[in-house]
Amino acid sequence: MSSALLDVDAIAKTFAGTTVLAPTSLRVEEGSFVSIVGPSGCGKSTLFNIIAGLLVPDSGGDVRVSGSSVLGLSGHVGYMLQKDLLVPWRTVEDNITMVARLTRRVSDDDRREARDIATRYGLGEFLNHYPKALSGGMRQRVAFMRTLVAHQPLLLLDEPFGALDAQTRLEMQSWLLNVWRETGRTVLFITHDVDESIFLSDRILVMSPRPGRVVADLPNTLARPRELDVLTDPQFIELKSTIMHLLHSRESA
Amino acid sequence: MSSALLDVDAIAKTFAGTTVLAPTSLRVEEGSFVSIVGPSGCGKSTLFNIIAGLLVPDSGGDVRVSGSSVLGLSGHVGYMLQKDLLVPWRTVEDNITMVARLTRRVSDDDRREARDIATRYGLGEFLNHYPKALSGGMRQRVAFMRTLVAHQPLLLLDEPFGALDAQTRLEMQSWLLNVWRETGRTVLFITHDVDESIFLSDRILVMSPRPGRVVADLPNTLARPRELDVLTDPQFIELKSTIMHLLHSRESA
Amino acid sequence: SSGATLKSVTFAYDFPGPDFELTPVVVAQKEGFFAKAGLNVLVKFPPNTSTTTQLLTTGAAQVGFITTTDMGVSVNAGAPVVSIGNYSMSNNWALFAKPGVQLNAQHIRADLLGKTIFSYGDTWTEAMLPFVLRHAGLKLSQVKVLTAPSGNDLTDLLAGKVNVSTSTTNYETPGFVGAKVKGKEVQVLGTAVGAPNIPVWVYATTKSYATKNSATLTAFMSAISKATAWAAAHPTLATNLFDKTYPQSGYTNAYNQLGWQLTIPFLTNSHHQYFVQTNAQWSTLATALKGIGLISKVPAPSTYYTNQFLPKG
Amino acid sequence: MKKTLRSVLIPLISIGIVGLIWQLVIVGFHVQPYVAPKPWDAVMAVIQNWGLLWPLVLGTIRETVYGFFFGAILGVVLGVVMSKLELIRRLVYPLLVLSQAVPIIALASPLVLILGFSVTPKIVIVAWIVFFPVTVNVVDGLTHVDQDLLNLARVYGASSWRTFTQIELPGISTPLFSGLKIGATYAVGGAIIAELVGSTGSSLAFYQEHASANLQTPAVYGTTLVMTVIGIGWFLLVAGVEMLLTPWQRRNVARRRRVARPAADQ
Amino acid sequence: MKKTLRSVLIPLISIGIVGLIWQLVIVGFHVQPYVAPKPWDAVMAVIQNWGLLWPLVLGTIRETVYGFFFGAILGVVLGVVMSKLELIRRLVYPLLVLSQAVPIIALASPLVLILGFSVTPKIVIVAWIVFFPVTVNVVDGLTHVDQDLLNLARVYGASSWRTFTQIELPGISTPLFSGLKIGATYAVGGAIIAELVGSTGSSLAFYQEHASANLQTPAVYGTTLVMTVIGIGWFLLVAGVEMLLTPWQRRNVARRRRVARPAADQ
Ligand SMILES: Nc1ncnc2c1ncn2[C@@H]1O[C@H](COP(=O)(O)OP(=O)(O)OP(=O)(O)O)[C@@H](O)[C@H]1O
Ligand SMILES: Nc1ncnc2c1ncn2[C@@H]1O[C@H](COP(=O)(O)OP(=O)(O)OP(=O)(O)O)[C@@H](O)[C@H]1O
Ligand SMILES: [Mg+2]
Ligand SMILES: [Mg+2]
Repeated sequence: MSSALLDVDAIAKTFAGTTVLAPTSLRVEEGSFVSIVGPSGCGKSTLFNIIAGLLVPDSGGDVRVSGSSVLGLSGHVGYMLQKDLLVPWRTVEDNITMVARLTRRVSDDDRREARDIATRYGLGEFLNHYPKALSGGMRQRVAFMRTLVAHQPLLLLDEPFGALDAQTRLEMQSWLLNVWRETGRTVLFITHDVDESIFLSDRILVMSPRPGRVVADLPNTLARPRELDVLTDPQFIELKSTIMHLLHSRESA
Repeated sequence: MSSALLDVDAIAKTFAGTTVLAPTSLRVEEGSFVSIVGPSGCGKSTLFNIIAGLLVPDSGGDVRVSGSSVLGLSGHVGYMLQKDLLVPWRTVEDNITMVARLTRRVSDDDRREARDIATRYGLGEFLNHYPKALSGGMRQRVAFMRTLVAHQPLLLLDEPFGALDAQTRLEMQSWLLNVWRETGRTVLFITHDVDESIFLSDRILVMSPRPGRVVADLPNTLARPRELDVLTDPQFIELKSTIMHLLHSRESA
Repeated sequence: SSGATLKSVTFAYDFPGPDFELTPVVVAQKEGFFAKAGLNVLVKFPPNTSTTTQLLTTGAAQVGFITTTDMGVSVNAGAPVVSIGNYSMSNNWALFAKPGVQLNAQHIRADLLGKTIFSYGDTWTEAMLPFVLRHAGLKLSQVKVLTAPSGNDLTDLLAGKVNVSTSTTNYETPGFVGAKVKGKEVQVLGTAVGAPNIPVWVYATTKSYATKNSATLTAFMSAISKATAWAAAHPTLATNLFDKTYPQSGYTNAYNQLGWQLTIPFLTNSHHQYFVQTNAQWSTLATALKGIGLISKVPAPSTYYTNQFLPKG
Repeated sequence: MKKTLRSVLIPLISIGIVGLIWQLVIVGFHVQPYVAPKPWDAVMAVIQNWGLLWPLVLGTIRETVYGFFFGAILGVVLGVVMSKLELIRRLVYPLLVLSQAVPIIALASPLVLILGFSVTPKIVIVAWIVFFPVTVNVVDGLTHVDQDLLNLARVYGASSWRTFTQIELPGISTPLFSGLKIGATYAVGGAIIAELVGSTGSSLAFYQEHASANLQTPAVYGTTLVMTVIGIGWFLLVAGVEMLLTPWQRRNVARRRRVARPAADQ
Repeated sequence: MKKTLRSVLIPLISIGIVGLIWQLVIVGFHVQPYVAPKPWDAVMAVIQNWGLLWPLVLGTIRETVYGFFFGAILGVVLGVVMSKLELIRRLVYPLLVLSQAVPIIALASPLVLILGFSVTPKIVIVAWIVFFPVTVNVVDGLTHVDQDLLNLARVYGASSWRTFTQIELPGISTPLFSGLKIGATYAVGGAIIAELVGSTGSSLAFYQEHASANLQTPAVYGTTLVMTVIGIGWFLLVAGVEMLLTPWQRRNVARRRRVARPAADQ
């Protein structure tokens, strides 16, 4: 038994004869921030779906959270899916408190929290808007807020900031880092932005093209807190070029 | 009368009392590649929707294509919406030929073209898949292919590569540039990736936060074809910092 | 004679489907009585039990088969119809109880007091029931009348849901037999408990058709007269003929046999006459209908009928 | 205000047009009053006999209302159960189709035999007619609820009940209300058929049947008018409730900040 | 293969169970044969009279099929027109509700008077019953078709017809088929009512009506069985067509590369 919060053990997934995810193992220590990068269609979202209990992997593997198997179980992660999956019949405020609404009674505190963060991050005027009246980036922020206020110790974030402009993205990133640091949560983070992956995480997992598997597990020891000037740090640049190289060498993989 | 292909003249949009787009004018010369960057919710997609004829702007403005007004008309642009709007009941191949299917009889040539580009850009094994069995990045690529094979002289692309990894994104970018160069099309391109906007375009329009308006119209004279090393070109770096500055100064805007 | 020279007459029945009371018409068709009279008679069934008058007045049919109560209300409503001959000569409407249950003309009051009486809601029952109640010394509130136009009286009766059902003997009895219940049915004729002895069904036409087609109607009544006599004389053959004509009617031969046999006695009066109508029957009926508020005024009995087309002799 | 006026006026106009055509046919083809009445005579027949009709109308409305509610609830419950349990769906679906393929009259008689001549069998018959379109629409609706939204509920371990109230029920609002509107429209017809199969005392159906047997065509058509008005009213009521309960279908912004906690959140 | 077997077996089992319960009730409660027959007697009544019944059954099926097709087409056309033209919708909807709120019997009689006793009024009545659930579902479905997909069609200036065939029709497949399945189920019942009102002599409905007057309960219930089988068969047919026409609902990958151009693309 290890002390890893999440222990993915030889998980594979085949859809109708096509192997999408080759047997993949990974361990995530409690409190760490791990990014996953990899080419489109390599099985990143599939991996998240399996961890979250939405998909059942091919037999043989196992997923353990805090040591106990959660294969096919759910309720143990906060998961922001790749689609900004807002509930069309709920306003922004109600979408942010949706997780509470799905699991227990929504309290006044929940509401207050939702209103607070929505106001803090630029959606204060849109609390009563339905999702269809939001821009793409606004939808993504609402989905992100919903995931954060679920207060789960393990967060799976699938390209959470893909539709955000640089400035808003920075705000969200620093908010996420704050929450992560202050509440000791564990984060698994899919992104296509290599800078982002280095900027945020302790470890970066690089996946191969379909059938996906982890081809590199790169520790990132850049000191925290990291400011924007970290982008010019030699260690950063080296790490980035390693990752880029791994990603670009895919034809030969 | 000007020789601009697209002439947006004092377009504004108000939703239920809230002005989303301040009166905005812009001209796009035939054959040029113009990027638009701006904070989330500033009205970029709204502007595209108005140009494409999906939304009617507040009275007073006008949109002209090749000199004639197209206000509230449609059929004059190829438009890739921000959502990867695939048709759930069509396979990948049939989604790519969807525009033909919507306007005329689908020819064998259409089919062949669809199969060719899908195969060339990594979707050859998925020609008969329905969209629900695709990854986020694959969906986005299908939507992009559909827009390109519509063969419209004026293309509106709303964050077409947001869900793609670096390598795939590069492939798509160079494909787009090839098509643009070879067929003399005109491209209006929304992106949150400032690097991308500089890498691709002749001009970059920077928009202010809601209510959006164009705060800067920056020509980009970097020589083409641009290789990846352009990222370190001083002109590039200067342009990038100008844009970043404009975007970050939004609080004071 | 060949078909081309025959005069076409459409005959509208009183019920949406065929049953044994149609036997005389079938016999007249199949045994050639109509043809010999120069007629080609086509049978038409109405969409529901109250449309025969409308079939006649709209010209969709020329001769019809209807209850005398329907005649009463039709004339009252201004429909130009006229009865040209009784089908039955007396009133075989009766009250029925489940076999083995007490129902007797002598103590009808006790037998009906507080009981549930089934009615299809037909005008005839509505007209007759007040006579019976008055005879029994009962008020309407002292019995429970169940009206079920789409119900089935026999099932309700046998299942014990109602105590008394109302119908005519020729329809109710074969039903009982078909149900194979033990014991003989218990019935009390309406005429034994105060109901007037007037005919239930008549042949009718419109006034304008009667004026312009006197010969045709005479021929029709003459043929029907012969056919009725033949059918009464050869009940088994006649019923078989009916069954052959309407094999898909859903009725069994046994039902039709019994039904027709039970009909025969009601077709003639005490003078062994068919068809002949009287002022008395119509004024009694009209008075009864006025009594229950179905018609607004009692017209002269001659408004309703004519005997002019009856076969002579 | 103007919109409400229009949504009331236009249907009235269309009913007016029907009345006009009716009037023209009667006059133009010299239709005799005992065949079909003029529209105004039919209306008058209702007004003049209103004292007599009113309790009958009330009776029919009562059967319609109760029957509709039981049918709607049964329809939703059956639909939910069938969409959740494949085996139950396969077992029960043929029976449901059976229940509707059988002519109502054929069913009504045994039902009256079992339940007696009270109001109960009528409510049962109305419910019997109402539940089916609701069930079919709920089953088909639930099997096509957005899988991603269901996944959202699953991720957070939402109970079946909360998944149902928060995701599935609002997710099928359109087909559910389609089914309810169809059911609402049928409810009156069902009540009328049920009344024909047996009533002690009077009923609207029997009033009409009686008028028909007595060639009182104004009363016959007048009664039909009354039944129709009940039906349209009931349909409009359901359509109105749909408008009220699904604001996100028509609005971009919720009407106002809610102060009290809505019941759905409990 | 195994799946097909299951999808046939389970409904049969459920029908078997109903038969068993029916048998138990008859025997257990000593129900007399004139009230209700044993199931096997009902089946025998069908088998023994099959020669007589078969042409009647064929007649009913014919009315059902024609009526269903006309009704379905009318339902879709009306639904489309009403969803496109607000004014038409407001004008016509009350009339549609009216058409269904009026008891069919009340309508059937005048119809038969007008159209005569041919097969026509029966087809009209079946169509009359079938179109309504289709229309309601199509109208509600079309007002909720994915706006983004419609925008896609608009961007490229697709004609109304292509927008309809390519986007709207597949987009409403679920509610459309719900409506069709409801209609299919009602079609037999409608044909039976129509036969009762407008047959010259021989029809399945009359066969039953008279068997009922005869108290031949095995024949009555047997006929009901036959009607039900027609109804279930028709329902299954529509459900099967739905399966065939909407492969994307169940599959991740289209069955195979198409060689011939499908008709929908023309
Ligand atoms: N139907 C609507 N009703 C009300 N507000 C709307 C509606 N549609 C869009 N908006 C608002 O208009 C603003 C601009 O939206 P738009 O989608 O154009 O932004 P954008 O610049 O594309 O942002 P992003 O980068 O996030 O996609 C947003 O604030 C949005 O909430
Ligand atoms: N239901 C399914 N049936 C068949 N194939 C599927 C299904 N779901 C996913 N796939 C395939 O699995 C592969 C991996 O998909 P996944 O969504 O995990 O990719 P991803 O790494 O998240 O890609 P992206 O970066 O584009 O989001 C893809 O090739 C996809 O087509
Ligand atoms: Mg993904
Ligand atoms: Mg946008």
